[in-house]
Amino acid sequence: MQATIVQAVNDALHTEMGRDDRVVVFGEDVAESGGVFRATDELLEEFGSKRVVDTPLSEIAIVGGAAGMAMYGYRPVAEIQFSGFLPPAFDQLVTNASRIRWRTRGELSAPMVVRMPYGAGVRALEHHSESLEGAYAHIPGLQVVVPSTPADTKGLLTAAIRDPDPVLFMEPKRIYRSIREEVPEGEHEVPIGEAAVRREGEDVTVVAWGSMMPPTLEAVEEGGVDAEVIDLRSISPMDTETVVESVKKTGRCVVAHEGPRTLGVGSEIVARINDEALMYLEAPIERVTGFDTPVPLLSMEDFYFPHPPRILDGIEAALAD
Amino acid sequence: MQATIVQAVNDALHTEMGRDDRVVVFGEDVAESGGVFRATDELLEEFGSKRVVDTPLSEIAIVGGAAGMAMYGYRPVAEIQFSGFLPPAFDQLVTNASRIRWRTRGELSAPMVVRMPYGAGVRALEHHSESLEGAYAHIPGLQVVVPSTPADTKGLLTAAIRDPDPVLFMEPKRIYRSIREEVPEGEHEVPIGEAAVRREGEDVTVVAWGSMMPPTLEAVEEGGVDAEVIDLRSISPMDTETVVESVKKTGRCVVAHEGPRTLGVGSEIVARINDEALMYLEAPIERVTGFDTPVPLLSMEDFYFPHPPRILDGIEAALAD
Amino acid sequence: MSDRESDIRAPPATGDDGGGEVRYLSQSDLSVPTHQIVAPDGSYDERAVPDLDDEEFLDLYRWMVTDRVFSRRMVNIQRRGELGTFGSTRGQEASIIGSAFTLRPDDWLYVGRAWTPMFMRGASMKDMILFWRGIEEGQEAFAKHNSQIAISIGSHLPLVAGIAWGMHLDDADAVATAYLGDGATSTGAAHEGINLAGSLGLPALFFCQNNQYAISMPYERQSGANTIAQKALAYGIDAIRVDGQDVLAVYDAVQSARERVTEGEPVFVESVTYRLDAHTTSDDPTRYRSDEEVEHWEAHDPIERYRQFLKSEGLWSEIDHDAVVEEIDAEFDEALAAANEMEERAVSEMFTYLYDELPPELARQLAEFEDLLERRPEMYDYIEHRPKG
Amino acid sequence: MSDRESDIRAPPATGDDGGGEVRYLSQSDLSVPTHQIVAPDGSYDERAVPDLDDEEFLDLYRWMVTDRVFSRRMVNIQRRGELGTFGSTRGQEASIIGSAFTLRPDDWLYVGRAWTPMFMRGASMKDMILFWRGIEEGQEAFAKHNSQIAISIGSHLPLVAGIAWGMHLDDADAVATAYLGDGATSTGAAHEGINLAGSLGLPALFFCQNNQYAISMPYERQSGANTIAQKALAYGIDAIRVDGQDVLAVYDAVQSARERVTEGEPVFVESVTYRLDAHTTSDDPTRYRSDEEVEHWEAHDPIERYRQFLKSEGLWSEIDHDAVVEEIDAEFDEALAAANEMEERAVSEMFTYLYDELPPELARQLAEFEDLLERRPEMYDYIEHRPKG
Ligand SMILES: Cc1ncc(C[n+]2csc(CCOP(=O)(O)OP(=O)(O)O)c2C)c(N)n1
Ligand SMILES: Cc1ncc(C[n+]2csc(CCOP(=O)(O)OP(=O)(O)O)c2C)c(N)n1
Ligand SMILES: [Mg+2]
Ligand SMILES: [Mg+2]
Repeated sequence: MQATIVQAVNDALHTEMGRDDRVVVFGEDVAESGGVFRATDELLEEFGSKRVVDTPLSEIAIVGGAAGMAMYGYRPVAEIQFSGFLPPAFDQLVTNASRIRWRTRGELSAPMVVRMPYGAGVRALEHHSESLEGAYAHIPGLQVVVPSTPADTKGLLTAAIRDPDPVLFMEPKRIYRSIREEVPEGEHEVPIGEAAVRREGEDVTVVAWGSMMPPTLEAVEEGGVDAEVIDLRSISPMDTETVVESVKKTGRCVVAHEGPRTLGVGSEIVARINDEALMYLEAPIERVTGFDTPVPLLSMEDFYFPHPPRILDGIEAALAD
Repeated sequence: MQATIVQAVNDALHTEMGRDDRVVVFGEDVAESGGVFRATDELLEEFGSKRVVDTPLSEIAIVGGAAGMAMYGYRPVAEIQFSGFLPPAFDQLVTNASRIRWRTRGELSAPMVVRMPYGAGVRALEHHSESLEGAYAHIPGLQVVVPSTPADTKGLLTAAIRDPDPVLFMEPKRIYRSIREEVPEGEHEVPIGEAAVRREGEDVTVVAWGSMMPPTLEAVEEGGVDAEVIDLRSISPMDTETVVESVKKTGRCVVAHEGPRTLGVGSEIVARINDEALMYLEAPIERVTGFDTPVPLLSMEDFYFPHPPRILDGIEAALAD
Repeated sequence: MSDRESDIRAPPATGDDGGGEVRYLSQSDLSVPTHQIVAPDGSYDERAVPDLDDEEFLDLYRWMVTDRVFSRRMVNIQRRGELGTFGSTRGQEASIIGSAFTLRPDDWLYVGRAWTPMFMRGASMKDMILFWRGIEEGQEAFAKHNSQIAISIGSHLPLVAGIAWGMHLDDADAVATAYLGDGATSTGAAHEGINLAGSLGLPALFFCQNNQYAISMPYERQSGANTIAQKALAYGIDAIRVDGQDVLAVYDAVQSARERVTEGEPVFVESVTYRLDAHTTSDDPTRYRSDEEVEHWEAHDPIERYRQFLKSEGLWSEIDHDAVVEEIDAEFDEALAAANEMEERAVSEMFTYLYDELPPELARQLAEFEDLLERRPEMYDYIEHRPKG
Repeated sequence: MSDRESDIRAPPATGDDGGGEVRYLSQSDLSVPTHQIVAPDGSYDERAVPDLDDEEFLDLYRWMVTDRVFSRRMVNIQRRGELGTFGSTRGQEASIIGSAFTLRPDDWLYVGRAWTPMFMRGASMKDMILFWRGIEEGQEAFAKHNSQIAISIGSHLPLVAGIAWGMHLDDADAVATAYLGDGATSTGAAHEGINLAGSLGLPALFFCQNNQYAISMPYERQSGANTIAQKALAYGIDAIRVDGQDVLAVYDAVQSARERVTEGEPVFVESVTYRLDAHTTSDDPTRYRSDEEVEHWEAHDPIERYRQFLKSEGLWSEIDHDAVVEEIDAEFDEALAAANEMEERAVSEMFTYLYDELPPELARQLAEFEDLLERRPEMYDYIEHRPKG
């Protein structure tokens, strides 16, 4: 079936709710109205008001409630309406969700998913544009997954729902509807923790994820560069091996992401390449990222996140020396 | 005067409250009882119950309240009792404190300090041992400062209180009382954003901060290494130049910190060295850090944070290749 | 402890139930009156009318119409693509104007769904258009009048408590006011902010517009509490519940509340109202509420009700409604034209307002970016600099 | 909206105050009864005594004594350096035991200051010693009995709401119970968790021990609310306030509450009690409260009061108090000995319980660390492996 990313989210939820009646979907405006992006459309109609629930406006209760429900044996898939509204629940991630298994030495666990649209570029208000995966992936015990294609979205969300541990599932809302591709019908799972090589190449390795994938591929195309393009997909756990092997081959690397540069995921990738492939590097790794500022309000937000020329500039810098 | 770190905190608060009556201290148990570590001892007696205030058990209100009070014109110094209890207030840091100036284009600002003891090793319960500076330093607009000596503690806390923008001041509680040194009487300011070279050397650069400084210096001593030891002091803004210049000289680098490795501050240091001094590196930079797990409960917490032999091991690895 | 002054705190509570059945404290035992002055049918008791002069009565009307016209125009330009998004306040005019009319310039104000109060405090329609177009100068302008708009729901309550705390330290003759919605009451931030004000006795005024919905979520499911006013009991704060379609009642209630607040007691006001339009221009309310319900509330139009009052008072003749609307439309036209004049801003704006002094890393990022924009003008193929949101 | 069932939500509130003065809803109008069965002087009304058999009456006593002895012993071994820190429950025995006595094995329980309930549910004193020694096996053992201890104050309330939500989905014949302190009520997490339970109608029981202090902060300054029970009105949840020094009243109240909860209505119970010892062994309470106050509460010892009751009922003769204490002391000795047997644990424990499957980076960190420990045995000069906390 042909689907966009947001349709793939919806399809994964339909499929998994149909397969496993422990899966419960909740969040603000997800039931009656089907979600502000319609990601949860028709779930209420199909699965009823016990399994598809509108919650009060309370992110702490949504994330902490999901952890409790998961401990009890259900498979909650909670929605945070925009990534800018996850910070109120940061403590529930750090203090509870990520630690249930660890704290009880495996006696209990929290198989839960928190999904949320992230990123700038849809002309929304302040706080609707954040990409703070750098902070979330720093939390031990929390998995962070970011798909970039409709098929992966379905496959990774499915894997996240089935995963025995908590997953933060960040959906690239700027490209929610801009890509349409064939998505497998029925069950479809893509393993967490495995990067995808989107394009093989010899001269430079380019790592990106989520909404940075289309501009990254465009930059490579545009520049006519023989780049190996890796879609990281899982931020945590990270598929270090795929990245490192590629860099060993190319000797050059660029990381493109939307979040702030300092302590962004790009820094961690640089650090891991340093650990395992430093002596293969022929040039500094280029980080093409959002700036160390909040995302500007909508009139200037386009300046904030990397576009193909900026990514290409990074690639050329990596190729230069 | 001879003082420990916690005494230096107290001294800075006394001095600054005496100098500027806009300075107000509050938090849980800071007034009547003088703080669980006595960091705010005698402030109530000296400055009265209007300027030294016990708050309800509410970290969101403490941090957000400090931002509001700062916007209004005061200079709040709020205490979070242990760093593990800052996550509930993460949103007030991300959404408010760090953005007041930016959001209002300088019309308002939030000159506030949030101070808190951080780190493991004092045999406390779960959540009392965190070092999440990696997540906080990722927040644009928030300064993060970590002293390691009594004199710096006084000087940096003074600078933080006087700074026109918000500062998260992380106090290394494991060494709160273990170091005693001469601390200048009266006003004493150490600028934020400048690292200190604790020891000059030629063979390897070792970067650490806070409670990692004593074991780092011990490791260097123990190993008889000609290391340049840098106390970063400010995590954000970071004194990249001092680190980079040193690495250009030594060609080798080790970063030691207590927080989790993935997306810890060590990654950012590696990334910045990559940006500016990659071609000077003769070996991979070693990150000697806490693990990507929560800090174990007290019976095993000593395993978690780096000790001199582990740091020395990192130094020797950096020197090996 | 009921005796908050006793030296030794109260002994183990003495049984006032004589050892009988377990007795529940229940909201069903609570009677929460709703303040109203002008009834839906337009009738009122002369003696209850607030002591305002004719010009003030007329001002209330003009501001309500301003609110309505402004919402209409904004929805309109949004549909034309000249605005990112907008949240209309239609239906809430009495609630918004009646409350904001009581505030003084030294008061601080943090709002959710309420835009005209900014105009009442000196900001311009242009500033508000800029805000909704995502141009930072909007918030800058509001800040000049001790006002701000908070987007993250509930996040401003601790700030307002902190501002009130500052006023308390200052012995300022002013109040810090937070507007919040029914949805906001569920947030931890609101809880902690209001509790702080209650426990320290801060001069904070909480004005909650219960417009029945948080996007699609009806208030009945937002909380088990029948009224929002009763939530104030959790903080030991006094509360007023008021008919939010009755501008005089809202004014009267908030005026009374503001006075108490200046005496050092926070007050919580619940204003029962209704959002007639969509949550924002991106929302489709037909998915979650019936036409019948909306029509029902259309029939309780607050402007209409106030018009009845003005007629009864013989003040209506002093108003040329069409002229008022025309004037506001003209003001809006002018504001829009001025907003459209906005120049593209320098890219450095993204960086320079974050800290008092630009730190080295940020300076480096800015320099790199400026250089890039110069070297790669094709960047502008991807950048929509949106002075119109 | 007071009529939560109406099809079209209530119209703009009709004035029931006849257009008069602004009327405030105030806690001073609230009457919050406190449930008590045995008065401080030991008197009681026969008819109010809960319907328990003799063995159960005696069990209540034994458990209270267990609680007291356990606290005494733990404070003791902490002073000897055999424990990191400990929070004594002395003074709160009636509150803790009366409530926990009502719970069933399928119920879930998340506690703050309350340790004996874990024993009542099947965990051992050894498990509790391990917990306070910072050995993860403690929490593992509690989890086997659907119980956990939360350290971050207030953070467990959303979890408990989530567990109750699971029970609701399951139609389970069980309740999810959260114990919390007076201080915890100020947290945003508690607010959101309780509100969720109230809005969805979840089978959650909130048992708040108002022991008058959050470390040094007296309840009067924790919140402006005179009672904690009244905070339940903010969620539309029914509440009971109970004399926490009267074990029968606590039992009666929570028993009643638990029944209601199983019928699908969350209930909030405030138990008014007092912490006689320090907050934890690291705390010095003389800094913030008077000896006089403590003596006053010592005179309201809950065990003493219950003893009076047992005497009046002719049950006291069935108890050999000294033997009971001796037995508990023996149990503690045994537990301590068993806890002292704890082997040093493998360093891999730090890593292996985080995820179901060890991810590559963590496996790498573990391997590196194990290698290091082998290569550098001097590491152990710095590591105190603390099987005794
Ligand atoms: C913390 C947070 N969560 C979610 C949102 C998304 N959101 C925007 S407005 C809104 C509903 C607000 O309802 P209410 O407080 O009643 O105000 P109203 O819009 O009705 O005026 C939601 C959920 C947000 N802005 N902030
Ligand atoms: C979120 C959080 N903030 C601060 C602390 C430190 N702390 C531990 S116990 C405590 C007081 C708790 O008071 P209360 O809820 O009344 O429980 P009690 O100790 O009286 O049983 C504080 C402030 C904490 N554990 N968690
Ligand atoms: Mg609303
Ligand atoms: Mg307490």
